[in-house]
Amino acid sequence: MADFGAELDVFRTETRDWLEANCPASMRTPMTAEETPWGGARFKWANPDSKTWLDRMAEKGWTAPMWPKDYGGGGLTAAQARVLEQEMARIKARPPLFSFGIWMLGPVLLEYANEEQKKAHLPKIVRGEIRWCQGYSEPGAGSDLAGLQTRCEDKGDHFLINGQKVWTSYADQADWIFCLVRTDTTKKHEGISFVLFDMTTPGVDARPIKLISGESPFCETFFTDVKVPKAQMVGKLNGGWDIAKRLLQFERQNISAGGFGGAAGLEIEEVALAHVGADNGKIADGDLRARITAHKMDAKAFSLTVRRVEAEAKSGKGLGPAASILKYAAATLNQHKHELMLEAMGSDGLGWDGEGFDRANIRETRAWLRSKGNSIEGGTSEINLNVVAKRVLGLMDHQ
Amino acid sequence: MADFGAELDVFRTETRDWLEANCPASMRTPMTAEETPWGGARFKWANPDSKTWLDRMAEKGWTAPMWPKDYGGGGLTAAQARVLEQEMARIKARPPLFSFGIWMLGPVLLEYANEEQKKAHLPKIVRGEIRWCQGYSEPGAGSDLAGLQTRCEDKGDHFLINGQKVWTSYADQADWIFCLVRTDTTKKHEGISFVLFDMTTPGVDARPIKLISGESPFCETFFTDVKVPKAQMVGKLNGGWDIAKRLLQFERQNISAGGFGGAAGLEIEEVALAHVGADNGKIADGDLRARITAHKMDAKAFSLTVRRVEAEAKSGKGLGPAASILKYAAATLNQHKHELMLEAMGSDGLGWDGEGFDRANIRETRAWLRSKGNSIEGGTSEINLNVVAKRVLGLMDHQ
Amino acid sequence: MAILNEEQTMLRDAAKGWVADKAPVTALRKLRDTGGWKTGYDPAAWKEMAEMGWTGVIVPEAYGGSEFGYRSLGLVLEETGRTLAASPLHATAAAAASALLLGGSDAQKETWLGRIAAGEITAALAVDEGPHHHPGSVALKAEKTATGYSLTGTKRFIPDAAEADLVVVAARVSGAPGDTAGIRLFLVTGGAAGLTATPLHAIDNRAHADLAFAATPAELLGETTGAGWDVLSATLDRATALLAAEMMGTATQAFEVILDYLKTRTQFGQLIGSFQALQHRAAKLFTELELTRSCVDAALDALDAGSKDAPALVSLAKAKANETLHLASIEMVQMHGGIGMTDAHDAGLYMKRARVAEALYGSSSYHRDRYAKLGGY
Amino acid sequence: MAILNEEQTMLRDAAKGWVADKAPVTALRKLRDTGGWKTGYDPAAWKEMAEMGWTGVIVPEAYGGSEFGYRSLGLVLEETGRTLAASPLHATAAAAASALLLGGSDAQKETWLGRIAAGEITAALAVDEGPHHHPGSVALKAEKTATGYSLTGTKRFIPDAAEADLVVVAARVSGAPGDTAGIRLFLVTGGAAGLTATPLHAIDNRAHADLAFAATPAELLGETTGAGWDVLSATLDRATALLAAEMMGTATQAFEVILDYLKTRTQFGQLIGSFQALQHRAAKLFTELELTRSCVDAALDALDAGSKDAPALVSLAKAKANETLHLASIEMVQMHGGIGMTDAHDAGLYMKRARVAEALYGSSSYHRDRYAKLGGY
Repeated sequence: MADFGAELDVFRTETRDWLEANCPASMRTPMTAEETPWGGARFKWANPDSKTWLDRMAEKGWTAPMWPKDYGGGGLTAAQARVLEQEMARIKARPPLFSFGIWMLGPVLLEYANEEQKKAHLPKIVRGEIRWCQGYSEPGAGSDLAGLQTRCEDKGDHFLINGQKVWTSYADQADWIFCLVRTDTTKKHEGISFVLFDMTTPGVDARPIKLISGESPFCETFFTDVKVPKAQMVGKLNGGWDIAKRLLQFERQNISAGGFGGAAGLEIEEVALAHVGADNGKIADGDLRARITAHKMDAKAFSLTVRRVEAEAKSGKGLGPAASILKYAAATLNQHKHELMLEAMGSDGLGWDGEGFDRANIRETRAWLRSKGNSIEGGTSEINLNVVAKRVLGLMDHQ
Repeated sequence: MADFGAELDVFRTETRDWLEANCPASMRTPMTAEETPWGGARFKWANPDSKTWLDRMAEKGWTAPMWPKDYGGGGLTAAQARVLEQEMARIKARPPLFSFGIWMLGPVLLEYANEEQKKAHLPKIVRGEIRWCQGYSEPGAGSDLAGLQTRCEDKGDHFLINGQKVWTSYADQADWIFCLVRTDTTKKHEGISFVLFDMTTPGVDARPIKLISGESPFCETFFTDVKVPKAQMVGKLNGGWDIAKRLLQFERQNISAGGFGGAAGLEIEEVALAHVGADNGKIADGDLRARITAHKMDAKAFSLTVRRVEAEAKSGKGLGPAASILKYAAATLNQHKHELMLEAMGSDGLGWDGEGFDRANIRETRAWLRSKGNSIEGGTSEINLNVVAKRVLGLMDHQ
Repeated sequence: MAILNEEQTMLRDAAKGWVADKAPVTALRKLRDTGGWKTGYDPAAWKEMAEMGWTGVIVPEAYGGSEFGYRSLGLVLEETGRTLAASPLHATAAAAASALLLGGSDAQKETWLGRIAAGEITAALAVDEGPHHHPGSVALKAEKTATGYSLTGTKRFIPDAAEADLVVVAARVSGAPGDTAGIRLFLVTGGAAGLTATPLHAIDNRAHADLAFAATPAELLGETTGAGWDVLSATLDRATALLAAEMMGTATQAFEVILDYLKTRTQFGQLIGSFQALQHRAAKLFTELELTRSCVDAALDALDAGSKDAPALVSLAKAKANETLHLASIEMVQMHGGIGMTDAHDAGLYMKRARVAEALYGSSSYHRDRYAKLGGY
Repeated sequence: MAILNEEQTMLRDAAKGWVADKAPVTALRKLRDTGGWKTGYDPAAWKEMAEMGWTGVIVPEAYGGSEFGYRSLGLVLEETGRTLAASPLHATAAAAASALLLGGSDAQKETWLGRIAAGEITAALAVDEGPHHHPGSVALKAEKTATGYSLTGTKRFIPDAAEADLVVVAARVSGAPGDTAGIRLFLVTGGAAGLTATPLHAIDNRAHADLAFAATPAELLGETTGAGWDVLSATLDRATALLAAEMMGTATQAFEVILDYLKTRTQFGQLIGSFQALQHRAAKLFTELELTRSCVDAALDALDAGSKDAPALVSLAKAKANETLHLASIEMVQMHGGIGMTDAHDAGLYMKRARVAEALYGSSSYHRDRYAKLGGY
C-alpha cells in the first residue's frame, strides 16, 4: 500500500528521532478536552507543553505536512505524510493543532486564493497564530445554504456587511472568519461571494448558543455595518458558491474520516460487561449483546471503508463513490454507538452533574447528547442522502 | 365492549344450536388451500361439504351477516354479527365463502348502486353464485391508478371497452368483473367510470401471470371491443373515482384486519425452538430469539390496534386515524414474520418441491414468497405512507 | 382516540387543561434553573394536583380515593407526560399506592392510602440497587428486631425518594440475590434513623436519589408473613404500565411539535413537510405511536380487569413505549435541525427524559426477555 | 472500485465478459426449466470456466494452478454472482480445494488439486447435518478399518454434492457432537459404496443434495493424525469469504437493476426515481453495498496475507453480505412493484438465492455470535 523505498526509510528514521527528541512527555498522553490545542491570538494554553509542541511542529511545517513549503507547510509527499502519521501514532503523540484553518480554509485558499492572500494567511494558519471560524449557516439558510441573506455591498473602497450567521463554531474565540455573503440579490447561487475578515472589526458580535449537552461551541454571529477591505474577497465577485461547495467537501471529509469518535473513549462491550454483567464470558443480556455486536460490526465495516477510500485515493484513482457515503454512515454509526452506550450504562448513564455519578460516565452522557448533532452539522443526513442519490446514483429531481 | 343483553343471549343460544346442527363436521377442521370456498358459476368444489355449508349459511344470509335482508343479507346488528363470529370461532367453523363480492364490491353497491343493480347482484353475491374479479390496475397505472387508459366509449345503445388490465385476481376463474374505465380522455380523475360486466362477453381474454411463489392468482386481462349494456355502469358517467377510492378502503380494511395471516399456520417461536434448539427453555440462538420476540410483540401491538380500531368504530366514533396505518403495518409485519420464519428454518426452509423437504415447510416457503406482495397489492406501502402523511397528518405536496 | 367513560373523559380533559395552564415545559425549565431538581416539584402545583383528586385515582373510596382505576390514572399521567410535568405523582399515587393497595394490611391501608389520596404525603418505591432494573436481584438486608425490622443496604436512582414521607422498600429476609422467595416489602418513613438520601442531578431534572439504609427501622408490609415477590411483581406491573402511559404522552407531544414544524419551516422555497422522505418518516412515527397506544391501553385495561394477561401486556407496553419515545424524541431533534440541538428548544428535554424513562422499571431488552419467558420461549 | 493488480484486473474483466455472454440469468432459467437443477450446471459452460483457469486460481503452480489467491477467486465469483450463474465452481475450486490445500498430504494434493485445477473433476465439502450451520456439531461417524476408514451417517443440503467426483467430509473419530477435538476430514470418491445422494429441488435451482453414508470407505485427509478442527475452521473461513464475494456480486447486480428501473419507470407523470423517499432508500442501499464491499475485500485480503484477523473479518463479511443481499433483493421486488412479483422478472430469483446463500456457511446470527466470541464478549 505504500512504497517503502530506501529514501522513505531514511525519512522514517529521521522523523522518529526528531519526534523522540521534540515531543514533550505530556504530549504523549491522552488529550483532555480542556487541553485541545486550538491556538490563535487570544488562546489560553492550559498546558505550556502544548504550545511548545505546536511551535516545534509548526517550525517544520508539520501541522500541515503536505502544504507547500512556500506557505509554511511541510512539503511532504503523501507517502512521507503517512510515515509521519505512523510515527506520531507510535509514540501516541497528540495532534499539535486543531484548526479549521488547516482542515477547511487552507485547502480552498491553496486552490482559489491569489498569491497575496496565500502568503498573508497560510503561514499563520500553519503556526496556529490565527484561529478561524466559518460563517456559513443562517437562521433561514441551513440545509438550503444558498438561500443565505447576509448582505455585502460594494461601497467603492470597501465592502459593507450586514446580516446574521448561526452555528458559527467558536466565533466568540476566533480571530478571523471565512464568510459567505450575498453580493447579488437577484440571483441565488450566482449571487454569493466568499470573504475573509477580522472578528475584531467594529460591528461584529458573536453570542454563544447553549446546546443540549450544556456546551456552547457555536455562536449566533451578528454583523452590523462591518467594513471589509475589498482585497479580502477570495475568488471572483459572485463566484463564492463554488468555493463554498469545495470547502464543504473538505469539511465532510474531515468529519467522516474521524468517524466522530467517542468522547469518553470507552469501549461499548466493556461498558456492557461492567454494567450488565457476564454469563460465561458473554454479555448477560442476549438482546443487548446481539445489538452491540451488530453495531461493532458496522463500526468495523465503516473503518474498513475509510481505509479502502484512502487506499483508492492514494492509488491515484481519485475519490471513488464510496467516499460520498462516509459522512452519512459516520453520523448514523456514532449516534447508534452512543445510544447503545447509554442503554448499557442504565441509570449510571443518566447523570448530568454532581454527586452519585462517575465523571467518565457523565462525559459519555454529554457525548451522547453531542452526537445528535452529527447528522445535522456539515450537511444533514437528509442532504447527504439527496447528494448521493443525485450526484452518485444519477437520480433526477421531479421534472 | 358489547351489550350482552337478554335478547342477545337468546340470539346466541339460537345461533349456537343452529351452527351445531348445520355446520358439517369437515367444515370444523382447518381449511386447506385447495378447499378455499370461492364459489361462482364455474367453481369445482373439492369437498361437497363446503357447498352444503355455503348453501345453509347463504340461506340465512350469514355469508354477509350485516347486509340488509332485502338483498339476501343476514340483517344482523353489529352486536349480533359479533356473536355469530364468536360462535363460529367456538366450533372452529370455516368461513362459508371467500368472495371479493362480499369484501369489496357489495359494500360499494350498497352505497352507490341503484335499486335495480342492488337487486340484480347482491343476492347472488350472498349465495356465492357469481364470482367477481376486480379490474383496476393497468401496466402503466399501478400506484398511479388514476392514470388508467382502458377506453370505454359510448356507442349509443352500449359501451365499447378496449384496453388492458393487470393484477386481476382470479380473472380466469371469475364470472363477472367490476372495472374502472376511462370515459373522458381530457381529464384524469374526473374521466373515470365504474362498470360491471360478464367475463364471458366476447372480447374478454384473461391470461394467468405466474408469480415468484409459483402460483398464478392474478391475470393480465385484455378487452377487445367488449360490448357492455349501459345499465351496467354504477354511479354517474365520469363519477367512478369516488367509488374506486371507497372500494379501495374496503379492500385495505379487509387486507389489514386479517393481518395477511400465515399460510402454513406455524408459530414462529415453535419453529425456532424446533430448528435451532432450546437452551434452558429459551431459543438457543440469543440473537434470533431477541428478534423473534420483538416481532411477536409488534404482532401483538398490531392485533391490539385492530381490536382498538374495531371497538372505536363500533362505539360510533367512526374510523379513527389509527385505521389508516393498518394496511402498511400489516404488510410490514407479515413480511417480517416470514423472513424470520425462513431464517429460523435454515436449510429446511429452502425447498421448492420434491423429496427432502417437509410439505408444511414448503408451504411456509411459498407463503414467504407470497408475502412480498403484501406491500404492493391494494396500494403499495409507499402510497399508504403518502396517504397517511397527506390525509391524516395534513402534510402538503410541494407548492 | 380511545373509548372512555364519562368520568374518564372529564378527568382527561381536566388534566389536559390544567397541564397546559399550570405545568407547561417552561415550568420544568424553571425548576431546573432554580435548583428545583433536588425536590423535583413545585409544592403549589403538587397541591393542586391533589386537590383535583389525582393522588386518589386508584385508591378505594373507603380510603378517600375515587377508585377510578389504572386506566384513569394513565390518562392523567399521559397528560402530565406531554409537558414533562415534574411531580411525585407517579411515585406516590401509582408506584407506592399500588404496593399498599396490593400488599398492605387493613391498618396500613387505613394509615397511608388515605393520606396519599388526600395529598398529605409523598411516597416512593425503592427496588433497584444496580444500574439496571432487576427486581429479583434485591440484596438489601432486612433483619428482625424486637419491634419490627431493621434494613441495611443501598438503593440506586429512586424517583422522588429524597423528600418522600414514606418509602416502600424491597428487601431480603433470606436467600441470595436471584432467589425471589426471600424478598419482602417494607415501609420506611422519611427521616427514619440511619436513612440517608443523596439527591441526584439527573439529565431529566426530576428528583431521583440514592438511598443508604444503616440499621434503619422498618415495618413489614402486609400481615404476619408479609408481602413478597407476588405483590412486588404486581406492584411493578402497575408502576411500569403507568410510566408507559406517561411516556406515551411525552411521545405524542414530541410528534405534534414535529408535525407543527414540518408545516411551518421552509427550505428551498418549500415547507419541509412537503419532502417525501420526511413525510414517510412522519407517517412511520405516527404508525408506531398508534401501535404503542393500543399496547398501553390494553395493559391498563388488563390491570383494571385483573386479567392474567396483564404481565405480558405490561412488558409489551413498556418496551413499545421505550422504543417509540426514543424514536419520537430523536426525530424531534433531527427534524428541527440545528435548532433542535439548542438548549432553548424543548427537543433535548424530551430526549433526556426518554432515556431516564427507559431505564426506570426496565429497558426494552428487559421487557422483551420477560415477554419471551412469559410466552415460554 | 478496488485496487487490483494487473492479473486481477484481467481476470475480473475476462469473467465479466464471459458471464455476460455465456451465463446471463436466462441460463439459470433454462437450467431450471429443463430439470437441470439436479446436476446444477451446464457441462459446456463448466468446461469453459476451467479452460479460463478459474478452477485453479487458489491452486499452487506446482499442481497446475495459477496461485493467484483468494481475493482473485473472489473477483471471479463476484462476477458469476451477478447473474446467478450456476456451477460447481465454489464447491470445487473454493471449498473442497481449500480443504485439500490446507489439510491434504502431498500425495493427496498431487492427486486431487491437479485434477481440480485442470477442470477434470468436480468436488464438494460436506459439513452440516442439520438445518443450521454448526460445524462443531458434526455427528457423522468415522471408524478405522483395515485399509482406511468407514463413514456412517448423514449430511444435509450439501452444494453440488450429488454429482461430485470427490467429497470432503467432516466426520467424528471420537467424542460427542460439540466436542471439536474429535473431528477429522475425509475424502470420499463419487459413487463410493454405501454413499447415497438425494438431489434437492431448492428455491435457488442450484444443485444441493442430502448425503447418506452407510459404511462408506473413506481416506483420512492429511498425514497420520489427519486434518482436524483447525483445518476445517480455516477451510470454512475460505469457503465463507468466497461465498460472501459471490453474494456481493449478486447484491450489486440487484442494485443496478433497481437503479435502471428508477430511471425509466414513470408514475404520476414522473420518473419514480425522482421521489425522495425512493432516492433515500436507494442511497441507503448504496451505502450498505459500499460498506459490505470493504468487508469482503478485507476478509479475502486477510486470508491471502495469512492474517490472524481473518476469522473475525470473514464473519463480518458473511454477516454483512447476508444482510445486504437480503435488503437489495427485497428492495428489488418492492421497487419494481407488481412486476417484481412475477416469475418473468428476475427479482424473485435474486431473493430466493439470497435465502439459500444466507443459510450456507452460517446465518447472520451465527456470524454475529462468532464475531462477539472472537472479540471476547
